[in-house]
Amino acid sequence: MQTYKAKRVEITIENVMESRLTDALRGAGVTGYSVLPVLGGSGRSGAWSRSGQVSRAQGMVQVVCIIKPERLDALLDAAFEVVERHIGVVSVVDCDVLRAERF
Amino acid sequence: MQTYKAKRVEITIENVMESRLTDALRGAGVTGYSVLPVLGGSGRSGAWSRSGQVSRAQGMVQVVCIIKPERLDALLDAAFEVVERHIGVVSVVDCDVLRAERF
Amino acid sequence: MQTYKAKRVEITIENVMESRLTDALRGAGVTGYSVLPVLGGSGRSGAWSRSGQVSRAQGMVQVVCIIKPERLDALLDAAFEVVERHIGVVSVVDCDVLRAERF
Amino acid sequence: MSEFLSLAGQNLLSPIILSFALGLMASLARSDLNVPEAVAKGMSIYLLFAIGFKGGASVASYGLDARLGFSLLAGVILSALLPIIAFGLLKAMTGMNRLDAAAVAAHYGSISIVTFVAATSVLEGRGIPSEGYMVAVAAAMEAPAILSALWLISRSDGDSGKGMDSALMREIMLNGSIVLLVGAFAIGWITGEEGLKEIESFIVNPFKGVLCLFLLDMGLVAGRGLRGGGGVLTRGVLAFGVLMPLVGSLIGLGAGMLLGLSPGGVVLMMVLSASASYIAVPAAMRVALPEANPSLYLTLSLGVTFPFNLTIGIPLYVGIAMAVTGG
Amino acid sequence: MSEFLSLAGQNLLSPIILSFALGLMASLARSDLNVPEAVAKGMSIYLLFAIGFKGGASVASYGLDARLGFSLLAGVILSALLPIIAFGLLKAMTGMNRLDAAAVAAHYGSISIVTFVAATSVLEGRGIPSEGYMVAVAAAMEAPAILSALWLISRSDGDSGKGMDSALMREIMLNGSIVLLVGAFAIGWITGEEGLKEIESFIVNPFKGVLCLFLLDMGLVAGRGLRGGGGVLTRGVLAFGVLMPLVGSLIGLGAGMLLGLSPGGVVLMMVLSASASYIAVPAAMRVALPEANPSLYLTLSLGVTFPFNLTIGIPLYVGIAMAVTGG
Amino acid sequence: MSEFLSLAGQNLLSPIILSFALGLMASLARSDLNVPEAVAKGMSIYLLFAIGFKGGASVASYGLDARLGFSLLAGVILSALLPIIAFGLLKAMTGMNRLDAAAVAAHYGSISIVTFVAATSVLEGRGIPSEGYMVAVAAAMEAPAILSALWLISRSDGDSGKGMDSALMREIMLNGSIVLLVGAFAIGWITGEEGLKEIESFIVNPFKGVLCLFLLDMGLVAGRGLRGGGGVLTRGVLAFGVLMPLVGSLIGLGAGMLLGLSPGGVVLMMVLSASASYIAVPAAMRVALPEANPSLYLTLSLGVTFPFNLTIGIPLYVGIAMAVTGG
Ligand SMILES: Nc1ncnc2c1ncn2[C@@H]1O[C@H](COP(=O)(O)O)[C@@H](O)[C@H]1O
Ligand SMILES: Nc1ncnc2c1ncn2[C@@H]1O[C@H](COP(=O)(O)O)[C@@H](O)[C@H]1O
Ligand SMILES: Nc1ncnc2c1ncn2[C@@H]1O[C@H](COP(=O)(O)O)[C@@H](O)[C@H]1O
Ligand code: NA
Ligand code: NA
Ligand code: NA
Repeated sequence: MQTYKAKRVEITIENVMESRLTDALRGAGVTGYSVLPVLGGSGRSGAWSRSGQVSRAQGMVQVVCIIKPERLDALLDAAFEVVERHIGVVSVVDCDVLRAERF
Repeated sequence: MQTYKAKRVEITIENVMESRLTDALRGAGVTGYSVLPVLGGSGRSGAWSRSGQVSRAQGMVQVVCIIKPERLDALLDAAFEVVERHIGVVSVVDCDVLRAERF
Repeated sequence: MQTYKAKRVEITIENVMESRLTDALRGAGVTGYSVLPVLGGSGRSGAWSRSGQVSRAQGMVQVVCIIKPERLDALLDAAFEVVERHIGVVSVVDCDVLRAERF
Repeated sequence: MSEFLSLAGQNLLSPIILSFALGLMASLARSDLNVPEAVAKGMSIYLLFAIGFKGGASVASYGLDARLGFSLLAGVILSALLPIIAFGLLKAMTGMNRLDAAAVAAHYGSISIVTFVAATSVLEGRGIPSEGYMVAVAAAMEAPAILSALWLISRSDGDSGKGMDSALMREIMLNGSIVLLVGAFAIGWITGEEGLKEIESFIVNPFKGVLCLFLLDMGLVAGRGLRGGGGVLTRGVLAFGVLMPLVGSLIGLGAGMLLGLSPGGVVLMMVLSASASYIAVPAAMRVALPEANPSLYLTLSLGVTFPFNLTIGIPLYVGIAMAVTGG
Repeated sequence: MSEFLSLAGQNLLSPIILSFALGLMASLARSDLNVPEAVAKGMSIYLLFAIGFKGGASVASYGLDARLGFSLLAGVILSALLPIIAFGLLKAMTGMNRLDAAAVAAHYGSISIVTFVAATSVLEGRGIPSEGYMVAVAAAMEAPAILSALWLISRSDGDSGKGMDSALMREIMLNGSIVLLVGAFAIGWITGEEGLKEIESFIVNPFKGVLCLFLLDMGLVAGRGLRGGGGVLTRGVLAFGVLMPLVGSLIGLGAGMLLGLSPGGVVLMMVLSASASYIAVPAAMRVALPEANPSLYLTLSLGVTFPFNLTIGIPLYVGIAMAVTGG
Repeated sequence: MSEFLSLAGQNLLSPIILSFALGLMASLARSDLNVPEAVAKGMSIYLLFAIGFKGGASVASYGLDARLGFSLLAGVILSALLPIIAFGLLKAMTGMNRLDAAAVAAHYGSISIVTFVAATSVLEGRGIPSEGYMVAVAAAMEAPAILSALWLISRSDGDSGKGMDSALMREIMLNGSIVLLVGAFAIGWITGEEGLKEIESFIVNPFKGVLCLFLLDMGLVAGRGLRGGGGVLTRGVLAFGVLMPLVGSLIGLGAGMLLGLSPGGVVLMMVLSASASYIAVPAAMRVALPEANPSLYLTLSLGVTFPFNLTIGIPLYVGIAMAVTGG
């Protein structure tokens, strides 16, 4: 099966920043992304868990974005501007995709 | 720790196609997979979100499948047949796994 | 944008083992991880699904952990000790991250 | 006429409709108000169980007349027939391609159980009795429309099996809401008056309140749909979304009269024919006709026809049925 | 006998049992009907809170007799003892290895709170009073069986600490359902009659209806378990799943008589002894004995013994207890 | 005094408070008892809808006096003013940096709707009437505090727009709980007595029971917060968490007297001023002041001030208001 090189970017970010991030991604020409729930975690700012909240102030989500390699820099710049002052993690992996016309 | 080369395939696909995809994967000799929820996303067919539905018509899930490299082609062929007419994304990443006897 | 090499470890493990795993990870010097829900799956021990349970005995979660490459071995040793007798999958992917000081 | 206006006014200012309106406005204003998916699903399980059970218990009380069989049959025929009419209207009124038109048409043959529930609640409020077995008719009308629409497509493509396979067939027939509705109907029938008394303070008393919260969520969802998919609503499409329920209701009226149903039963037959599916059919269309545009059928069904029936349709159908049956 | 048959018939045709049957049939027929995990969890929190609270309030009303202490003690002993009997039966009746047998045995020493709840609802329906503190006995019986089963295994392995560590011990003793049951019992006891009146229309009136929906979900889950794990049910294993609750109930009968409980209390003691855990114990077994086969114990407990107790067991135990105590 | 003590004792031993205590103890003991997020969200939607609706229906019954407008205005002013006082106290009593102090201060200007609900339930239990429109005042007090706190920060930074943008502004004003509370209030007002009767057995009867389960979850969450974030509670911070609600309540008392509210209305004004937000404000702070430490404000608001108000505060405010108004 014919596959194509792409980049898979995963951004773990606070709930409250989700729409700001996806707006920024769209602004950077990203055509598609998926949002996955995160149940809990731990980092420099301590541990948290989705069931330990009454507010949506603390939860996080993972935004996954598969893009053409040449778009990576624009995406990272846009994402960085949003996450800069915030907690969260950005990672990039090389991947192969089917149906390259989609990205 | 001893690790082994493998492929990690992630297929984002509509809820309604989940059982058809996993049937096809089993048919292609895949011995294991996990299904992760997706909260929302955006693509060529517009944006959607899990809380914006009364029906299961629109939601998506992510099927993750770790396999031996030599099985990749059979898996992709099987997956492609299911997703072909449908929306969704297929990506493949190189990975290392513990306990190779499991795959 | 400046990125740094890192490892992304994903451990799919039973609910009941989650706190034991994260304790072990912390013991191995891991500073951060995220826990993602898993809806269902299939493996050598059969198929399962989150909605097919009254008990938390069967569910699984995915613990994702991004670390500096030099910490990988300690992490895998710690994780292996927990998953050894249990079902579950451990995979490692090479990735690039922003903000290396966080890992 | 003035009676209809007063009924309509009364209906529009009920907690049920206002809850829907609140949801609609909140999501159009882009508030982050939302009902968790699991809670919405839980409420819909409650509503299906309650409405099915009460229907069955009422059949147990008032006995079964021979009309049940005929009514079920009528439901199946209506469900299969309405998509063909809808398809014709769509080709005449809109520029939709055959695929989209067939997918939309399927929704209008099938039914919206929440519209049905809202109608029973209006009937109860006005003290108009209806046949308990109408919930079974509702269940019978869910699926045939899908087959009908797929037949419409396959006819033109010359590919008779297109889209439909046995797995999909089973999924449609055994879809959760049909099974729950029919199952609860059977339980209500078997346990009767006495069974109802045991669980009355769960399925009867709080029913209307749960319906309010459920409609709040429906309003939120409809609003989100309109915000995202509103672009597909050309004038013709919009007109179809209002005309088709009226056409459906008149055909339902005829069927109800032919069957000799009570005035309340006639209303419910009209409502079932007028309403459009937004659960079972969209899911089936995603599997069978993935190339059809879901924005079109979801926006029409949930964003146009559902609110139309809820606000104007139901009091109108009640008014017409009362006038015609002299009830 | 004829009284038992009529009771059994009545029980089988109650909304509660029929809801379970509906769920079971729906999932065996592979319908996609399902109750979201969060909703099922929410209902179980409701049931535990309500049953605990009502038990406590009843203790507050009728006073506490000296039997509470003895009953708790009896519960602990039964829970620790029954696994040993179960283990013996399993070795005799089935070809199970020691590990699987011990894991299964643990389930039968512990209890199923939903079976208990269903039994109290049958007792209430028949107007048979019972001791309010039986919910405390239920809580006391959850955990000892686990220790007992781990001891069975360690004895043969000569490795006394196997599987059990202090974290697991804490998880078992402070597991959510024990804490909620005991806590609600305490709240009911402290606030008494008056507290009950304040929240009666939440925890008393809709109780049976919620139980119906919860059992619908249990049926769905049991059916899925049977579909996936039915293969493990050899004839011997199946026979154990029916025999063991009978054996347990007779031992419970003896304990209840010895303690001098009321007829209703005797029934509940029988039910607790006869029922098998499917929440706390499976989770503990996954941690402590991961090599044991979960299909075996889940299918037996949830797919065989639970439906057996719900349908045949409870009316049988009521019949026996009434006959023996002359209640 | 002795009356206050008896009221406090009575309050402490109510099912509501004991449910909170159960949750708190369970999570401090690290039990795995937990309420699914979706269920907690569902209960909070229920509570907001019910309290809003009942407030509106009561306005419809008893008519609207001119005080509504003044009360809303007073609410806005209190909400904007209290953060400035809180900020001053924090600088005096603790070593907090300006950013953390402003973030904490915002919480104390805004309100906790569950504290408000608990207070109305205490008032009802004692037969003390209050103005139905106090729920609208509650809604009005949610947001101004945030602007006030951001102004405090920008003043010192000389950067007037810091943290606030129009998207955040919209999110705050249209946040789900404000929209639901105000919307339900409007529905209750429009449909009045009659609307209330239709859904009474959903929003009135089971209300207190749902509140118990919701507070159980609040206890669990507060306990988890204390376990994780307890370290931030220096003596000064802790003292602030108890002193600030007292200060707030007295200012609320003054406002209530000035407005000429009924004794019950004065109590609610005190409660609103005394309570601290843990939903809307934390979310806004994460967006606008991400560098402020969330452990600080969440632990204070949810782990200290909320339990204080629930247990000691409410009966104290009732006692004071009764004494002062002679009600
Ligand atoms: N190394 C990591 N790997 C995976 N997730 C992480 C990592 N570090 C942080 N996170 C996630 O990001 C959240 C915030 O991290 P932090 O900014 O370090 O407090 C954590 O609670 C985790 O959910
Ligand atoms: N580039 C992408 N990266 C991640 N997820 C995507 C991407 N494109 C599409 N998706 C997901 O797949 C769904 C359907 O995509 P599409 O077929 O482009 O409409 C979207 O709503 C996303 O959830
Ligand atoms: N190859 C695989 N790829 C992804 N997930 C897997 C794989 N194998 C097992 N799993 C997950 O791990 C669980 C237990 O696997 P097993 O130990 O093989 O029964 C499965 O139910 C899946 O959720
Ligand atoms: Na229809
Ligand atoms: Na037992
Ligand atoms: Na305040």
